[in-house]
Amino acid sequence: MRVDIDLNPQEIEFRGEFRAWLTRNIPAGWEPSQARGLSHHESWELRRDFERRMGRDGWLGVAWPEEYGGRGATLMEQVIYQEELARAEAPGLAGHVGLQMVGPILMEVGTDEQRSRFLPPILRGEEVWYQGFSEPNAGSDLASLQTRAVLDGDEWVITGQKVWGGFAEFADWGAVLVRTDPDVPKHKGISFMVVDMKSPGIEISYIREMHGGSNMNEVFFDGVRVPRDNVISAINDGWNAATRLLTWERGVITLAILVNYEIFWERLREYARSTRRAGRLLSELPHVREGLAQTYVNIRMMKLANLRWLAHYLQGARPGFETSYMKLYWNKAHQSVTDLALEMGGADALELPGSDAAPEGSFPIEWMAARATSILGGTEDIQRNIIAERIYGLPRGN
Amino acid sequence: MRVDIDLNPQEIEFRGEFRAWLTRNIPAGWEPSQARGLSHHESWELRRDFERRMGRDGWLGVAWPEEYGGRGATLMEQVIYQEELARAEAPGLAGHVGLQMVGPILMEVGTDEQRSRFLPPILRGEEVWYQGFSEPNAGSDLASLQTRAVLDGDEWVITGQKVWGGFAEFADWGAVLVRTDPDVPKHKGISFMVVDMKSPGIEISYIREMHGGSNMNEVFFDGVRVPRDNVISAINDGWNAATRLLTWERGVITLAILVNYEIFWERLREYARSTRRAGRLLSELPHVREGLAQTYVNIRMMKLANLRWLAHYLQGARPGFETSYMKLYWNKAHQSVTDLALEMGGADALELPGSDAAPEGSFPIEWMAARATSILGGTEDIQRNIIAERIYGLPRGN
Amino acid sequence: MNLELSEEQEQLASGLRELLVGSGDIARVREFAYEGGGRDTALWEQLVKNGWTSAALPESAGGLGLGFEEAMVIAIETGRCVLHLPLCETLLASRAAGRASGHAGQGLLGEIAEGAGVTLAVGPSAGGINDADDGVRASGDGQLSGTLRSVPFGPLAARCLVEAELDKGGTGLFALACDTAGVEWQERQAIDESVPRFDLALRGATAASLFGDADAQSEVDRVCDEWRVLLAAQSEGACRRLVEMTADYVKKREQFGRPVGSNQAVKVRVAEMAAAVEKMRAAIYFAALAVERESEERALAVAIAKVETGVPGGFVASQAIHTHGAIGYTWEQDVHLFVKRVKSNELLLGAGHEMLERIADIVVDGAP
Amino acid sequence: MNLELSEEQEQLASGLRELLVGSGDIARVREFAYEGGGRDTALWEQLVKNGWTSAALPESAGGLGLGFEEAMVIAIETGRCVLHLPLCETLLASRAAGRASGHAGQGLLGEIAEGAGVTLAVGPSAGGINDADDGVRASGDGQLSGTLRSVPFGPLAARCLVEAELDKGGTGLFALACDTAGVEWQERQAIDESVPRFDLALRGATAASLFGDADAQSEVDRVCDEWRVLLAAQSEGACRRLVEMTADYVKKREQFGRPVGSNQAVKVRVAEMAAAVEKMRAAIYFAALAVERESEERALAVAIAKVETGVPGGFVASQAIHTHGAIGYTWEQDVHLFVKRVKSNELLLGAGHEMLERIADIVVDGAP
Repeated sequence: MRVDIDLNPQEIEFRGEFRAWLTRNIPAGWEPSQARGLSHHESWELRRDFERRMGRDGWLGVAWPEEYGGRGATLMEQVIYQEELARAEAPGLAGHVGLQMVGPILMEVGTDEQRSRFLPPILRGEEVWYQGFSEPNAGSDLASLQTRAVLDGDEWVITGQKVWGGFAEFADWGAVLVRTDPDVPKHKGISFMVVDMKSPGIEISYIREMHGGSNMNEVFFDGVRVPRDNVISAINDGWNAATRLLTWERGVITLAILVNYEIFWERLREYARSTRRAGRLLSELPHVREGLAQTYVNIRMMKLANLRWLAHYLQGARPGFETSYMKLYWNKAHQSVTDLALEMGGADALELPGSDAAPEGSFPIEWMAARATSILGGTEDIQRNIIAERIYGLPRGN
Repeated sequence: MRVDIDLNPQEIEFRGEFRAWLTRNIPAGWEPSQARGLSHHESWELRRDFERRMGRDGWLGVAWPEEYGGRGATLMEQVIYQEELARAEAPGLAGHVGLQMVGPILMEVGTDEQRSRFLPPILRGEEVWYQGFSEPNAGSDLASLQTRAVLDGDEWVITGQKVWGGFAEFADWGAVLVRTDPDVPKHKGISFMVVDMKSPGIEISYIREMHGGSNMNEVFFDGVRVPRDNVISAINDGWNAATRLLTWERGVITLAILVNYEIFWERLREYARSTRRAGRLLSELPHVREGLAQTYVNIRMMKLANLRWLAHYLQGARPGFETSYMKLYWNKAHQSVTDLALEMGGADALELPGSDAAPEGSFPIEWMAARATSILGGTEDIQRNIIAERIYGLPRGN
Repeated sequence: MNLELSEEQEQLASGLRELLVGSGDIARVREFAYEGGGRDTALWEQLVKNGWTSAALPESAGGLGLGFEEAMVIAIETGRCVLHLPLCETLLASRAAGRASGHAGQGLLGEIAEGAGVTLAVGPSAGGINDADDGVRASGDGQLSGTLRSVPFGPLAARCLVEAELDKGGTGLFALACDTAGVEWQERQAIDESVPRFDLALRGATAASLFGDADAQSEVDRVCDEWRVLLAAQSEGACRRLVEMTADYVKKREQFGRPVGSNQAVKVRVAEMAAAVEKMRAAIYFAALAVERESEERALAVAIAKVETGVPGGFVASQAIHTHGAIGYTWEQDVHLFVKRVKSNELLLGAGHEMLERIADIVVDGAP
Repeated sequence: MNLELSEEQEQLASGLRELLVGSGDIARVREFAYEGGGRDTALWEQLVKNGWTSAALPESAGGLGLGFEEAMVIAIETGRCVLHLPLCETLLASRAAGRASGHAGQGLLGEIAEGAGVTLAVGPSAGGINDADDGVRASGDGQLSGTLRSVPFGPLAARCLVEAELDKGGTGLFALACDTAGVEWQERQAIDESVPRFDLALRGATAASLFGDADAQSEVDRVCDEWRVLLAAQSEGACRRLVEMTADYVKKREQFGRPVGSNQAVKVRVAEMAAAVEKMRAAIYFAALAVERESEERALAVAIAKVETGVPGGFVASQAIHTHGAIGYTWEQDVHLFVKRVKSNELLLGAGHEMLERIADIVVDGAP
């Protein structure tokens, strides 16, 4: 596929430089089809090593301002950066919570001490952060979270349970939302705390997902003590601090994600062009051809729609409610291409990886992953409400 | 297509008898493709004449009990009756409001005087009824209707406006819901009145529909006087009386309607088998084949699902909330087969009847008609609420 | 334009919108197209006077010299008010004439500069039409004979670009005066009355070949592709207006004591309609760029624009009717005017499956 | 049955349901199939003891002599608890053996009567499988050689019905002991672990032909069609349970201080899932009737049942996950067990498009 937006010479150079770096530095033995076979720890070690190398060579935090050690990359460069990472099928960054959330929040509302303590190790790929937001009873309704922190002398004492964050076991620090005032309206009693993840009282388990793998954690806090200064922004201002960055440039992230779908789609096409059923190539069957065409359109349109909004952002607009459209296109692109994969592959498509008849890239695992797409990052239902209410002004009251 | 349920010998005989009658009695010049070309009055005269002949030969009110002059037909016979009417492409019965609604209501809650005055002419096809329920501001929320009746001496004086009923111009009697007590909760202040449609103060206009034709009326009541006795059931009990019969055996009606879709589908198939594009028969194009197969399945499944519930009713069950499923299948069958018609016909499918290149049966008019299907008789949204709340017990409060 | 309109393009759009709204907007379409008000000469003259009909003429020919991106911007606005005049067709004809080097092209450019409206009769190559027409053949001396079905506007335009088989093989593109000898028009009844359609019967009618004796098939293909993009852009404009009308309606219409739009099921419909329209917008920008830049992705981008405004256009149209309830099914409500345009544009010049086949040829097989 | 179950059939269903729920229901499936608990001999024995495994045997052979409608009723229940044992396959084998007149059929009937479980290895004729297998060939003296992919349950059953190309041409159906010499099984990893799948490699394994030397292609087709109906019935059972689970969940789960199920968007999902399931029910009844009555509509009815449980099954499955939110994506929640069965059954023995092509052959072309 082609670039659908014009790059200037500087951006082309940036792309070339990063692409070359990735070619030399993607760890050996890291390929998507093998990655699933690695143990959790082996995979972790590969990632960490790769990430430290990125940090060493200045490829972490490219979007951070130069005063904090970043590259001050333009939005377009950030897009290029994410696309190249995805295109190279590089390991997902374990440090993304630090790089994309904690760092920017600290730059905006942190103290000087917090910035000088926490920012440099993030940028070097040395310290990894865990995000502790969701709870079993606070999903779409995040603000109803119940993990509590009570001040005891100079320390906060945290008790409660978090779910859905990843890398908890390996993380150095946790960025955790806790309730510090239960007596005010729910959004107003929440604080944002930094927790040493090796503290006593933290217990970590894994949530097994429907495909059998475990990438997400449950983290139990039982009287975990945190120094009083570990609050980011003001006490009870945690909700504002955390959500300010949740409508983070979705364009950038989404453009990176869709490279994965482009790659998956190309794999499907190759599969169709090399697999026969009853003597005919799948790529000759009309419904397969139409399915490939339609899913190509879905993915390409996700990209074009995002690029259109990106053009606004490049001219200085702030991302707004249109990010809800992006999420809907994202769901559609991902779910439709994985539906096609199973339909096309037929009985063979049922095979999990490790089976030699399994189509490359494991269609059923990708199909299952796509089921989560309409849930994560704000469910489909919530995005539709936002579009109807915020963009078209339909009455809320539901 | 075949009958998907076993008929007993008596039912087979009933079918044969009615089919033979129809063959002899469908009015000359009445064919669906020509019908649209008739003027409103010409079409009306044909219908009336046909209907009086039906009445004469005992083919109206077959479902009515014998004590009221009906045939006391079994449910299965009613289905057969409706199917045969549809299959013969007979004129829609102008008397259906009297036959299917007013008659049964009078049998249930009418006075002896009302029964002996109104039932026989309905059964003879001599008096036609208009149904005045909906109002401009009372659609899905019918009970909020605002047409008022005020008692003045021995007469009710009616003022207000009704929409969506048909045949108002030709009707002898109106069955009209009016508000007789504005001071009680909205369902409780409604009465059901019989109005002489030739009364002074009634003004009738036509609503033009999107296809340009006009089958529905607006009826304005300006101080229309109605004798005190013309109330059906008790004063302020109109809502109960009227809605008791609105969940009328939808199975029977729906099975009749789907014969129209079967006929339309067969027309599509013939069109596909006789029309070429770029030298190939449409019926050879894979997407046309798949479209025909899928719409066949939609129509056949609508039928099978209805027959399944019909089997319950035949064993004495009363129709319940499952009629909402029937309505959803009906929408789907109708809308998908008309979508296919346009898609398949391509640019030619845009032609209206009267154009010699227009595919038989006017695809765009049928397409437009299908847009109304998800609205009429309880919108799709309402049917889904019913299924979720009444069948699966999801909380109402929305 | 880099997947978003420039300021100048935004101004262009609002300029045309003001003119059309000022002329009466939908009411005028109803009056002239749906209620048989006859030829709307007054509005056409106004469009001429303000330079809209010659917008795509080279400046040297007295036009504004606007490119294809701007033609798309104009098409969006014609969709927003279901314009009942052959403005888009005239822009396309201007572009084709501008590419023709000889006298015929210059002649047509001159006529357009003087206010002539032009329509297009491209048949067999356009797709979506079933086999029935003879098609048109040109004799060696430029006399056209044959028939073509369903030409938009027909004799309501002054000139018609006609695709014809050349005497010596290959395809020609001819400029024909709509009222010349040997030309017969027969009106048809089609769903979208704002674009009256006519059958064209030619019996030795004299016409001028834009590209001489050369096979102009690629030019005809290009005209068809550009037309597809403008149809898609019209549909986007019409669909966007349907979303706006629907949102307005459900905010006002009350049932059960509250606005219909407070029901979440209604919100889902409006949100999905809006999502479809935003995607259409990106698709037509992409297609316009591909045409303007003569990108090798032209065929792909055009097919995508047609696909994205096709079935999704039908979806928006159906949802608009449904969400308006029974009102949306009436003649008096404006919904149906837009619905009819959107459904027509979906089926003209190749509908969804036909376009998906083209896309499959390109992306699955790697066809050029 | 006339598109609804008889009272006896209802009792049959509730009898099996009680047994399966009593045995531990889903927990048992997890224990044995998903958590590697090994061969579930105890539950199989219980099924044998209660006559379920021999339900489709003629009474003369010691069975209940139940027909295909009843097999479908049983299949629905195996879907409701994603049963991890080859009960449906054994019923199908019983029916095939019952139609065979010779010793081989009688022998198989006898083994089933004594509690043997049977699985089915029908390959190329079944559809939905890509070209890779050799297929199996039978030598003149009944020795089978070749390979077939993805046989459900494999050696967990005692016998296997194998489709094989006959020496002298045509297709045979053979009864094979799963542990006889020359048989090799290799387990695969597939999405639905409750039906473990195995590759079958045969090297001169001795097996008995059910239909002698005759070409039994029509018998193989019949077995495949009957299997499709039972897969569809399983999917209906699994989907119905998904709807129930989802409705229960959204009634209990609260967000923003009220049950998730009070949101109309959630109601729409539940209603559409329910509507899909009710249609499935009608489709499988119709198909079972067509098989039972040897109707000329068998092929059509079977394809419809597969279509109605295919894509709509995937819809119900996806919606069930979505509506449960992140919880629905976890291993601990039961949703995925049903989702996996439904998606597998959709793709086995021919998915949507393949079945629609069959339907088109019949209803468009009038193929027999």
